[in-house]
Amino acid sequence: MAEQFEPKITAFVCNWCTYAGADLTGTSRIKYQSNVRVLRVPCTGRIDYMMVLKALHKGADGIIVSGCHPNDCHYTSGNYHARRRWMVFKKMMEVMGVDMRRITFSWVSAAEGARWAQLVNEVTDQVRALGPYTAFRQVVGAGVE
Amino acid sequence: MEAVIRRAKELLEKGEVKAVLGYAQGTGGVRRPHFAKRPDQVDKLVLDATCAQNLAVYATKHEVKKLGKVAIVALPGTQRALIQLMAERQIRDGEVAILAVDGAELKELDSAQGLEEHLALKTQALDAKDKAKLAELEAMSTEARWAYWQEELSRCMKCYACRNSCPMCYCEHCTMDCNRPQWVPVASHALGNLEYHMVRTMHLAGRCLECGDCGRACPVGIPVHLLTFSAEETIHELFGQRAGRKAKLDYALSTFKTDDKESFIR
Amino acid sequence: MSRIGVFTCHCGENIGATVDCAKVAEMCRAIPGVVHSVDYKYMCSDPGQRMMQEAIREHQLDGVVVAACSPRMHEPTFRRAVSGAGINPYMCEMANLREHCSWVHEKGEATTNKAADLIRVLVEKVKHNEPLHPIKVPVTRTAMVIGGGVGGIQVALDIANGGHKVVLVEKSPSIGGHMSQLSETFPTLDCSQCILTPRMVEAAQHPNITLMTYSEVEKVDGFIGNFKVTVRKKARKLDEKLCTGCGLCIQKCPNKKISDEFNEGLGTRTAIYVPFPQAVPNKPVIDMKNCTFYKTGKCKVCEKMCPTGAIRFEQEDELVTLDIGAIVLATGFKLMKTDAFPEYGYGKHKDIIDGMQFERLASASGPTSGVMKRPSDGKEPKTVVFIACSGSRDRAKGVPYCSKICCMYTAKHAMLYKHKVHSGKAYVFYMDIRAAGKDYDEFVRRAIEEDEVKYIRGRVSRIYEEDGKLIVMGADTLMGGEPVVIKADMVVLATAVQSNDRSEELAQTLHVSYDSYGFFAEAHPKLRPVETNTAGIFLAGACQAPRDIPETVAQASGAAAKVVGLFSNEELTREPIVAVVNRQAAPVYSTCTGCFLCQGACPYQAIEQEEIKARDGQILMTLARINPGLCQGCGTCVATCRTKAIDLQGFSNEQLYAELMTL
Amino acid sequence: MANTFKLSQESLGSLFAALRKDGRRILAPVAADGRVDLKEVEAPAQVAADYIQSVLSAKEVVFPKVERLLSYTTAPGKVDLKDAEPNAVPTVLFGVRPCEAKGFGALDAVFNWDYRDKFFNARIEKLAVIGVGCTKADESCFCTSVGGGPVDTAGSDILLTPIEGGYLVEVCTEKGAAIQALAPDLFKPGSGVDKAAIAAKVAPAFDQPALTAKLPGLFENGVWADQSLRCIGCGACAFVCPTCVCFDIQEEADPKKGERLRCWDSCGFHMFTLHASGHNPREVQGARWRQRVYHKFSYYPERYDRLGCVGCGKCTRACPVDMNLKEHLIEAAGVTA
Repeated sequence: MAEQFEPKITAFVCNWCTYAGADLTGTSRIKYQSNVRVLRVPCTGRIDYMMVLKALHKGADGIIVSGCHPNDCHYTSGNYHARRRWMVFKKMMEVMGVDMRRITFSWVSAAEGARWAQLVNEVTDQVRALGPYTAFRQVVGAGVE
Repeated sequence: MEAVIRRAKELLEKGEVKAVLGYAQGTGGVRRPHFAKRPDQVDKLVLDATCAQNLAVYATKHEVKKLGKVAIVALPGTQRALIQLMAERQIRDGEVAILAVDGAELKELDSAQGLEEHLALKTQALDAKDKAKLAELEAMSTEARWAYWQEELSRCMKCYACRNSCPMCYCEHCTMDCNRPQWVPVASHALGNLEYHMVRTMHLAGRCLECGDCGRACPVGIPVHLLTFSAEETIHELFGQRAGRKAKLDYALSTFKTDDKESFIR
Repeated sequence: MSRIGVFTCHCGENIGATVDCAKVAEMCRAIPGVVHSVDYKYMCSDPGQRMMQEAIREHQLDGVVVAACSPRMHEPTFRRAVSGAGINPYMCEMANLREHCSWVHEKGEATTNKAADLIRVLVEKVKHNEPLHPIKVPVTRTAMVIGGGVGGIQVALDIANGGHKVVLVEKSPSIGGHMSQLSETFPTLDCSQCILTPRMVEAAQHPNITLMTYSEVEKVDGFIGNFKVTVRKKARKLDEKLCTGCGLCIQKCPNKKISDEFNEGLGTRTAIYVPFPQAVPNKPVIDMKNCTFYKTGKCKVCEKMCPTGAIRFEQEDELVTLDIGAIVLATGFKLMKTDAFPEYGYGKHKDIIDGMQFERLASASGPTSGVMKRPSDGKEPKTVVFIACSGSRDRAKGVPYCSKICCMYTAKHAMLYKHKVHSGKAYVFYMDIRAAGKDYDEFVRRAIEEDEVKYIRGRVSRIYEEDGKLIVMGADTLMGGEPVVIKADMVVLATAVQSNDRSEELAQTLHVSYDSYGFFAEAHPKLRPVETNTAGIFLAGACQAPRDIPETVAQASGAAAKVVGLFSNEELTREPIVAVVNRQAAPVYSTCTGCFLCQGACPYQAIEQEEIKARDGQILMTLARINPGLCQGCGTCVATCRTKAIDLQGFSNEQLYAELMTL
Repeated sequence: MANTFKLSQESLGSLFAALRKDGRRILAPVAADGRVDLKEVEAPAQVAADYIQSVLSAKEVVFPKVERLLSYTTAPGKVDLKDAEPNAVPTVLFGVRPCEAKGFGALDAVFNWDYRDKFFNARIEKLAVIGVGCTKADESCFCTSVGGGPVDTAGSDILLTPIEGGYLVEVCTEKGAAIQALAPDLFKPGSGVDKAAIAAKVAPAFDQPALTAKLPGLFENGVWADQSLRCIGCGACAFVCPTCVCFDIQEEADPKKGERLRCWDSCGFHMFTLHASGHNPREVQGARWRQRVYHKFSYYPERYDRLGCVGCGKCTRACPVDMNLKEHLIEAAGVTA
C-alpha cells in the first residue's frame, strides 16, 4: 500500500484568541492531527500576506489564518483591518489561479478549544484529499538556468 | 489642442510655471512625454487620441520637482493620479498646475478641491477589451488561470517598467528593494515573478487609477494591468471606495466597517 | 554566529510521556547556532531555572529557547530567569510543546518530530531577536476632566482626594450638569439638588481642583502622561476676581425675556445671568447674542450697577494650554427633542413636553415652583399621558438602542404628578418595563400599585389637539391591540437619550473612537469599560452610553481609580513590543515615503508625523513616527506599510521571515 | 573566410532537419500576439517571415536572466558546496539580425576580459548563429552609425541575405562551415549578388568616432539631464539590449540549503549604485542615463576597443516613454562642449 500523503499545514494565529484557543485545546486534552505548525503573531492585523506567500514558497500544502472573532480583537480593530485585507488578497489569489481551497481563514476565540481541533482536523483532511500542492511547488526553482 | 498650446505658452511666458508637461510626437508615430521649458518648445505639444501615458508619474520625480511648478496636461487617468498623490501627500496641494483635458474640454485646475469637484462629475469605466479579458479570466478554471498567468509571467524579466510607469509606485525604496528580509526574491525566476506581481497587485488595490499604463509599459506584452484593475474593481465592489477621487485620503485597506461582508471566513 | 541554548522540559509526564524529550534535545543539538541543548523534568522549577542560568554563563549563550508549555503561561518566568543570568529577557522564546503538541497528539515519532520542528522555528527566530528594553514614559500627574456633571464632579473629587491635581472643564457657566435640573431622583425620591449641590461646592473648594467653567477643549496633542490640552475660556465679559456674585446686575438687566436653557425653555432669564441660583461658580455671564449693548451699542446697565466694577465688555476668549497626564471624558448626553416626532405634532403642541421639561415643572426651584401647571395656559393638568420609548428602540428614529433611564424616570414622573395632583389621572404607554437595579422594580410597582398610575403596554400612533385637549391615540397590546383613546391635558415624552452635541468633534479632537450614535467607545466592552483605546483617556457616564446616576458615579470612581493608578508612578513602564519606523543615515533617512496610509490602520492613533529637517531648518521630508507611549503593538501598521518601513519589535519581519524559512 | 552560396527557400526545411538531427535546437524569431519573440522551432514555416526586430535580444541564450552559479546544503557541522554546471544545449540561432549577431562580441568582451566566465563560454561554444540580413529598417535602427550594417557578416557564423526564391549564403566561420557540412548538398554555388541593393537603407545618423572622442568633454553637460527628464528609470532598455551585460548576484537560502544566482541588472535602476551608507554616486536619473551612453560609447571603446552598442534600436522600441537612443546620440553629437 502506498504511504498516505501527509500534508504540510502552516497556521498563522493571533496571540490573544486563536493561540489561546489552541492552548485550551491542549488543556482540554482534545486530540487533533499533528500536521499543523503554528506561527504566533500578536494580532491578525500583523499577518502580512507575504507570510502566506512564503509559507506556500516553503511547500505548505495548506494554510490556516485565524484570529479573534469580529468585535473581540484584543486591539479592538486589528482583525477588521485583517478581514478587509483577506477579502482583497483572496480575490487577487483567485485571479492568479491559486487554489484557495488550500487557504482557510477563520475566527477561533480563546474559548473555542474544541473548535480549533475541529478546524485543524477538517483542514488537514481536506488538504490531504487534495494532495500535495504541486502547482505551486513547481514554480519554486523554475525559471533558473 | 490650440487652447492647451495657447495656455501653455502663456503660463511659461508669464513665468507662472517652470515647465509644461504634455505629449509630443515620438518615434514611428508614438506619443512621448514632452517637457516644454521655454515658450518655443510648446509648439511640439500634441494632443490626440494616441496620447495615453499617465504623466502624473513625473510629478513625484525629484528631477521634475526641482524644476519648480510644472503644469501638467492631464488626461482623466492623470487627473485621478494627481489627486491620489495629493491624498497620499506625495505632492502638495497647488504644487502642480493641472490642465485637465477630457475629450475636447480643457479646464485649468490648481487645487485639490477643484480637482475633486471636477472628478466628481466624471464617470470611470474599464475599457471594453479589458473588461472582456477579465470576464474571460474569471470564467476559466482555477488551473487554467494559473496556467495562463504562469505562461504570461514567464516572459517577465523584472525590468520594472510596469512599476516605474505607475504614478502610484512612487516609493523610493520599493518593497522589492527591501532586503532585510528579502520577502520577494530579486531574481526574475518563476517564483520571483509571481510574487512580484502578487505584491504589486496588493499594493495597488485601493490605489490603482485604472489608467493601464503598467500594461502599456510592459515591453513583453504581459497584461499586468488586468491584475490591478481586478483588485481595484474588487475594492469598489466590496467597499464602495475608489482611488483617485478624493483629495483627502480614503484608502480602503486602512479603514474598515464592522459589517464588511464576506462569506469565506470560517 | 549565534550561541543558542535549547532547554526541553518534560513537564513531568505532561510532555515527557508523549514526546521523546531526550531525542528532541539531541535533534536540537544539530541545529546550526545551537551550542547547548538539554532536557529536564521541570524546567520551571527552581533547580530547572538555576540549571538554565548556569548553562547561559557556562556556554556564553546569547539566546535561549525554552521548549515547554505555552508562552502565555511561563514566558514571563523564563524571561526573568534568563535576565537573571545576564542576558536580555527578550532573547528568550518559548516553544509550546505541551498545549500545542504533547497534549493534543498521540505518542509517536510524528509528535516528537513536530516538537523538534516547533523548536527549530523558534531557534531561527531567536537568531534574529534583539535585546529590548522596557519603554519609560514620564507622567504629568495632573488630570483633566471634561464635563462637570455628576460624573465629572465625582471623577474630579476622587482623583483630587487621591492627592493629584485635577482641572475640571465645563462648557456651560456652571458645573452641575443635567442632575442639577432634576427634581427628585429614583428610586429614593430624594431631592436632586440637595444631594448634588454639596458635591459641587466641594469640587469648587477642593485645593486640588481647578474649575474651568464656560470653557471648552479646543485641541489635544501628545499622548498618555504627556498631553498638551488647549482650552478655550469663553469670555464671561466679567472679571471673575472682582465679581462677588451679588446678583444686582441680573436684577437690573432690562432684557428679561430670554428663553431659559436651564428651565428647558419653560422660563425666562436675563441677558446677564447665572443659569440657576445654586450655580458654581456663582458668577454671571453675559449672553452676547441677547445683550442689548452688543445688539445696539447702548445699555451697559449692568456695568453701571455693578458695585465692584467687574463687568468687562471688551473681554475676549482666552486660550490656555495645560500639561495634562490623563483625561477623563464625562460629557454626558442630550435628550431627543419633541420636534423629532411628526406623529406627535412636531413639537408644535406646547403641552407635549419631554422628560427634562417635566423635571423642571416638578422642581421646587423650577418656573412653576413645583406646582403642576401645563405650559400652554398654566392650568393644572387633570390627565397626563407619559410615553416611554419615545424614539428609543426605534430604528426609524435612528435609535435602535434602549435609553435605559426612561422606564425609571417615567415611573418617577407619574408618581410625582400623582403626588402633586391627587385627583389627576396618569397613564404610561410602554413597550417593556426595564427596571433592573437595586430597588428599581419595587419603585415601578409602587407607582402602579400605590399611586395608581395606569400602565398600558402599547404604542401611541398619533396625538392631535381637539377642544383644548390632546387626543392620544394608542393601542393596548395586552388587550389584543384594542385601540385606546385618551383625552389628555399634557403629554410627556420620554425621549431618547442621545450623545451630546458635537461629541464626534470632541472625539476627533481627542482621537478616541466613537460609535455610530456618537457615544464614545470603550477600549473593551467587558474588560476595559472605562478606558478608551487611546491610552490615558478614560470615560465616565452617559457620554459612553445611556446611564443613570448611580452607574455614572460608579463608573466615574472607576475611571478615577484608573487615573490614580496611572499617577502612582513618575514614569510609566510599557512592554517594548511596539512598532517602529526605520531610520537610516542621510540621505536615505527611512524607507518611509510619508504616505501615511498606515495612520488609518492604527487603532490607537499612535502614528505621528515627524519632520526631517536639514541643518538650516529646511523641512526635507515628513515621515511617520510611532509614539511608543500610544502603540500597543498589534502590528496592523506593519502589514499595511508597502515599503516595510515599519517593523514590530518582538515580531519583526526578520524574525517572522526566519521562522517561515525554517518550515 | 566568407564563402558564398545560394540556398533555396525549400531547402531551408532540410537544413533545419539536418540541424535537429545533429542534436541542435533551433531558436528563431516567432511572431505571436503582435510581438516577435525568440522561440524554439522545428520548421522554417514557424519563423517570422517579415519582421524588423524581436522585442528581446538573443543574449538570453548565452546569458540567461537568472542563472545558478552554485548551490549548497548544510548539515550539522558542515556545508556541502556544489558548483553549478551550465546546462549548455547545442543551439542554432536562426534568423537573428546582423546587429544582434554582432552583439555577442560585446558580451564576449566582458565575459572573457580578465576572467573566462565558465557559464558564458560553455553556452557560446555550443552556439552557432545563422543571421538573416535586413531588407527593412525603421526609425529606431542605426547600425550603420555604429560600424555595422543591415547585411554585415560580423558575429554570424552564417549570414543569409534574402534573394529571389531563397538566400544568398555567406559561410563566415568554422562553426558555419560545420553546419554547411551537415547538408552540403543544399548549398548551391552562387555569387554575384549585389547585397547593397537588397539591404535595407539605413542612413548613417551621426559620426560615432567623433562622438566617442568628445564624450569625455561632455560629462558635466546638461544634455544628459535634459534627455533623461522623461526617463522613468526602469530596466526595459537594458534587458532587451543585446550587449547590456550587468548582473547582480543574489543568494537565496534557508537554514538547510541555498543557492547563488546571477540575475540581469540595469544601470538605469537607482539602486544599482546605491551604497550601504546611503550615498549614491549616481543619485539622479541624468547620471544614470549618462552612464548608459558612456558605457556603450566611451568606456567600451576605451577598455575593449569596440563599441558597446550595435544600433539595433531595441531599447528605443521597448522604452515605455520613447527614449530614442539614436535621436539622443545625434543630439549629443551636435552639442558643442
